[in-house]
Amino acid sequence: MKKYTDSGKKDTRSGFGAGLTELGKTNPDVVALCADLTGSLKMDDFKANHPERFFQVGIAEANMMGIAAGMTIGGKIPFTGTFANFSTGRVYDQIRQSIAYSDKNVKICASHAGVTLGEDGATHQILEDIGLMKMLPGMTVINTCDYNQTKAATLAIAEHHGPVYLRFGRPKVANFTSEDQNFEIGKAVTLQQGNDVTIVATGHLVWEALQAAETLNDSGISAEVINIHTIKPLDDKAIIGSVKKTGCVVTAEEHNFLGGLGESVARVLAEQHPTPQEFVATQDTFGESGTPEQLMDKYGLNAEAIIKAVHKVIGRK
Amino acid sequence: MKKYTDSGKKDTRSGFGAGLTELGKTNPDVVALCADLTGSLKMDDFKANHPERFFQVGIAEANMMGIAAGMTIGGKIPFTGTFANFSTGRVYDQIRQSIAYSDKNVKICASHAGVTLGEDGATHQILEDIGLMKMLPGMTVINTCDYNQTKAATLAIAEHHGPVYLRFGRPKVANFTSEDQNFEIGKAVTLQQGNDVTIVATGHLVWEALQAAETLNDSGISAEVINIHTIKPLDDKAIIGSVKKTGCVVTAEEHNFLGGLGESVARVLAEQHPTPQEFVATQDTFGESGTPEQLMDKYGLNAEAIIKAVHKVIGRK
Amino acid sequence: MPFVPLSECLIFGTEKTTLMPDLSYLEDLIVQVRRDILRQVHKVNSGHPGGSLGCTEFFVALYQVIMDRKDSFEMDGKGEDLFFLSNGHISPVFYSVLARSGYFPIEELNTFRLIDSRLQGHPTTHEGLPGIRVASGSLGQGISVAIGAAQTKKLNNDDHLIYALCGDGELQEGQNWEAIMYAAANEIDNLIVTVDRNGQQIDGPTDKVLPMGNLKAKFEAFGWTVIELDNGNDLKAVIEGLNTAKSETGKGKPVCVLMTTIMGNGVDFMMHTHDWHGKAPNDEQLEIGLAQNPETLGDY
Amino acid sequence: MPFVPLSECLIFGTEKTTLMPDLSYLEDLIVQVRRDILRQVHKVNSGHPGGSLGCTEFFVALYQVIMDRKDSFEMDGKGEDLFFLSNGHISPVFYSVLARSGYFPIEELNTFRLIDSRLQGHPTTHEGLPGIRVASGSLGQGISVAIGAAQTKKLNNDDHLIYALCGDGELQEGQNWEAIMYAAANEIDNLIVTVDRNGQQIDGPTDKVLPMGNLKAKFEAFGWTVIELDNGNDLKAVIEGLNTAKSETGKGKPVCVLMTTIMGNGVDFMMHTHDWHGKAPNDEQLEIGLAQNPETLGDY
Ligand SMILES: Cc1ncc(C[n+]2csc(CCOP(=O)(O)OP(=O)(O)O)c2C)c(N)n1
Ligand SMILES: Cc1ncc(C[n+]2csc(CCOP(=O)(O)OP(=O)(O)O)c2C)c(N)n1
Ligand SMILES: [Mg+2]
Ligand SMILES: [Mg+2]
Repeated sequence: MKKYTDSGKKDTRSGFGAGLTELGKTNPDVVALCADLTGSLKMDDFKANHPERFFQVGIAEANMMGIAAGMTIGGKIPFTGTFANFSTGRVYDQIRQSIAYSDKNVKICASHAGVTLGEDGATHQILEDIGLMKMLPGMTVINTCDYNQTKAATLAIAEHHGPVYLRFGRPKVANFTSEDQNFEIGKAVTLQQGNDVTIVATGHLVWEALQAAETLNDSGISAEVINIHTIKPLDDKAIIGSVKKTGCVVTAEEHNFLGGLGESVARVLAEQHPTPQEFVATQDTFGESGTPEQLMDKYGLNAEAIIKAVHKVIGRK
Repeated sequence: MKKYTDSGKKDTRSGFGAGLTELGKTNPDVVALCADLTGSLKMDDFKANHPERFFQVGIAEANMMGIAAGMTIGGKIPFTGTFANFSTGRVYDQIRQSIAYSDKNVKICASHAGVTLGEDGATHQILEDIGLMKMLPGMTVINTCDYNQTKAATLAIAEHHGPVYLRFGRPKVANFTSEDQNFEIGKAVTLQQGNDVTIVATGHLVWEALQAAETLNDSGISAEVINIHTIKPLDDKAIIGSVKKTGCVVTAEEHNFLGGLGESVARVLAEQHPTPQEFVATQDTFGESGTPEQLMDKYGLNAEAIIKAVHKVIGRK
Repeated sequence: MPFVPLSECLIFGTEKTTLMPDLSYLEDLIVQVRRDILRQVHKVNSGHPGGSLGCTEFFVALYQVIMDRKDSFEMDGKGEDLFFLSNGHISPVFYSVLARSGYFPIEELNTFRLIDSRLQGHPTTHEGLPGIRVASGSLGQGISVAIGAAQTKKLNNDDHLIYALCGDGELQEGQNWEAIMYAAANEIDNLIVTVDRNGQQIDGPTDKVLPMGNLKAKFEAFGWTVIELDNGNDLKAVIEGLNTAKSETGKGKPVCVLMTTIMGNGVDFMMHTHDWHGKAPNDEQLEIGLAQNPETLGDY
Repeated sequence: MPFVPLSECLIFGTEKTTLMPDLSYLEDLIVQVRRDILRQVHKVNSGHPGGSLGCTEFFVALYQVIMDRKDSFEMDGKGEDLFFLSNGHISPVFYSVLARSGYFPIEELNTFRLIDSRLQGHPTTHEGLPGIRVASGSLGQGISVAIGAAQTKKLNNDDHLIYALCGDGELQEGQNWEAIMYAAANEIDNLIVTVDRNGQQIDGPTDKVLPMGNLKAKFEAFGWTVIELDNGNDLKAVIEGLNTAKSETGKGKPVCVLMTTIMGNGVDFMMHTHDWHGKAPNDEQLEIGLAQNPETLGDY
């Protein structure tokens, strides 16, 4: 078993902030837009270093998406920043028409996704954004797992031409991927090799999946863990390849089990290799206030829930 | 084989209009709101008969959803009417917070769904609305197949307490379900019994599925056809029951294959009974201008496409 | 249900003159509500004290003097005035005033933002908390909802009023202007929308983040009656302003009260800055804040 | 690329005086564009003639006289003026004027709204049609996009202008007011937004559907310079109005042209009504419409 160590808890949004700071220095075409959440999105550095390339749009997310689309005309690469709910559901039609259908090179960067946003509660905790964005033709959808990966992804999406949705979060979580990683859009990362079950996890659930795999290993179950940071385009091959070996799969995401990663995997399997699958995800409920840990626990989004799902799905082989 | 006959092509939106007209007479609590598309939504009769219960909100769909939510306070049952795109993607966050999370008794009635909207093209042809609405906790999602069923559904949702998304379309299509049907929310309707394959179809694809089943029957393939008018709550039992018998399934919907009915069915099967499945749906592209028939053909949304999928999926058993 | 029954109140700025409300009691209540706000957000180290403190006088005036409310809560709210909070983040003041107006036990303020609580970070109907008729938190939606409720009142021949509060930064959301345009066009004249004009939003003063120009001119250009309430932290002024607004209802136009407030009012180090928009005081800061607002009606 | 090169034009309303544009040629072009509109929508029995006809003079003025355009189309549009159509449904006039300004073969108008065409029902970049820089059709998004393009021009030290057109009914969408507020706050003064004030929308006259009150007062309250162009169907007046607008750019404020037009202009039975917003003429009606606009520059 590979050993992964937490180099010190950090929030993924700070990984975004660090990536944006770096892009500010290295790529003069990068511009940043924010809808009155500069601090929450960790965009202060970029703002301070490049005031002329930072655009405060106030509390007007629809306008922000339109402006970002327009800014690409003439060669800018706009990064928009607000909470995940206001980055997607609030502005779906604007993204659809002015960005996705118009094929504009806009990077939609979304913090505070999922229940781990915590105390603000359900109105802010979107659990549908992966589904929303994955349905848009031409959109790339990424959900990173830790600080280092979020920073690497931020740098990578600037190089990729086309609309991107980059999803990250608020709480401090384990930082375990390598600092100097090369982020390959659309390429799944197999973190653990295993034979008994495949765990396909994204975002904050990847670390939980690794913890689960360790515990499972102790009880003699060998779990393959795939970090599926890119939900669209989905790395079908990696998933199918693994599932053919293990014969069952658990998907894990901080998202409603309807419409998200889990259903994408179910579809790929139904088309290519029908397989028992369990879904670690929220069960079609809104979230609520609480600490991130309490909510992960209550809504079944942690290593324990993954372990339970693994036992169940292995029993179904 | 049961025989279904088209009693004369009619548009589903006119079924909605007829239902609303009837509700106007029978239910004094029903109010209707429209965002500058009264004629397209066939709301003129209601407007003429009950001007005091008809609210023209102009081109402001977000405001319409909020007003509808507020109107429920004091006992009204608001029916909102606009195109499917502007009923969902345009106002996702408003529906999410003010209607779904607030559990308001609003009926979101959406016409011109899918590519069969025709010549207006992709900006108007939403192929993601089923996915958008199914991800909202508490939302009931219905996609009716013909005039009679749309009328029956319109009457039924007025009796159901809670938010409902009712999806229908623009073109004239076969009207083949019975005029005096009782619409049961959440209850799949098996239109044809069969043993070789299950076809789970919704909306305009139901008639196509029936045509496909006839052709298949001639070539010795016995297809079970399920009209899954309610996508949420999904009638898992009916689907699983049929698939256990047939061993394979084709889903058919006028929607992106990502996020819609097909993925919901794949998820149910992955959890309960992994089964080969093929997806008759648009393949993650935007639509375009054209006649409804041309588009159904180009985007693989007709009997022919279903037949092809059936052959393929039977080969995978 | 108000502690100071309406019938005993002097209705300022209108012809009806009744008894003087017990202002000293209400001033005590205001101080107590400030304590409740500080203690709620301190306990969970999250929530929004700044806007809450700035709107304390408004909530006290509204629930204790202005609104004609029923004793028990019913979602349908027939035969009474209703209030909608659009800027849901100032839930601490809303919860405190609701509790202290009898909607739910005051001790329940102890559960603010805790898991399994009815007192969610932003107000919601989802947990069945009496006093809340719609969820808010995602900004910009409340005026639309209030308009809908106002139109239902008209349909029901219920001549009670609808009140709503929104933030000034919140008015940057376009949905508000849809609603503002609609309300004028449809003569929604049983509606009073108050704007918490504290000049602050998350990233700084509104004038720096996205200058909104002359709000009065904007509302007037959109066909509303506008009342400027220049001291939104003076209880008497708030009562007078809201009564003036009331007297402007029923005249074919929706009514807007531009209420100037001081963000963080009543806690000196929180005042006049956006810094405390969404930040809780630490232990020491709490002590200072509470000392500036000594217990009056009893802590929960 | 304009048929009438800018250098030969009299720039009305500014100090620069050059030659007189060939108005008689442009009047011929206007009639020809009207024919193109009618023939496009008639052929596929769908599309939006009303708004298109009302804006014919505007498009001809913009593309033939006003804009400083390059000969070839590049998405980035550096070093030239750019135009964004927010009310995408009036694509027939846009396509006709684009084609007749050299962006694509005029015969391609034959493919309007047909399957596999670059001339989609609403303009799109998706099929690579030269002249289109963003999709529109879902209303209310174009001003935001135009602002973004205007800000990029400033970043690029490109002192060309951004033009946009939107419908009057379209202004009921809140996103416009977000954009209008933002543009003033950020002194986007290289932007000219024209409003097609035809007083009509789908369900009827704007004043009946959702009265929008005084649009000039609204834009002014939102901090824009407003120019009223009272006869938007008089070519000279349109050129003058747009030149006045141009002369108001660079002064720290965005510029709005409230252009009064007649929906369906130039085809008598289509005029002054919303009936032809989105309806095509039948064979007979087409004949009448074409007879009122005899061929000038050659049908496609
Ligand atoms: C649609 C939406 N966008 C962004 C936010 C995040 N947010 C919460 S409060 C706030 C600032 C609100 O400013 P204002 O209305 O002036 O309230 P104040 O800070 O004065 O209390 C923002 C941007 C939100 N809740 N909803
Ligand atoms: C967001 C959105 N809502 C509704 C529509 C449907 N629609 C198309 S044009 C139109 C009326 C537009 O009125 P106006 O802007 O005045 O244009 P005109 O009819 O004068 O051409 C409507 C409601 C749409 N295209 N987009
Ligand atoms: Mg404020
Ligand atoms: Mg108009």
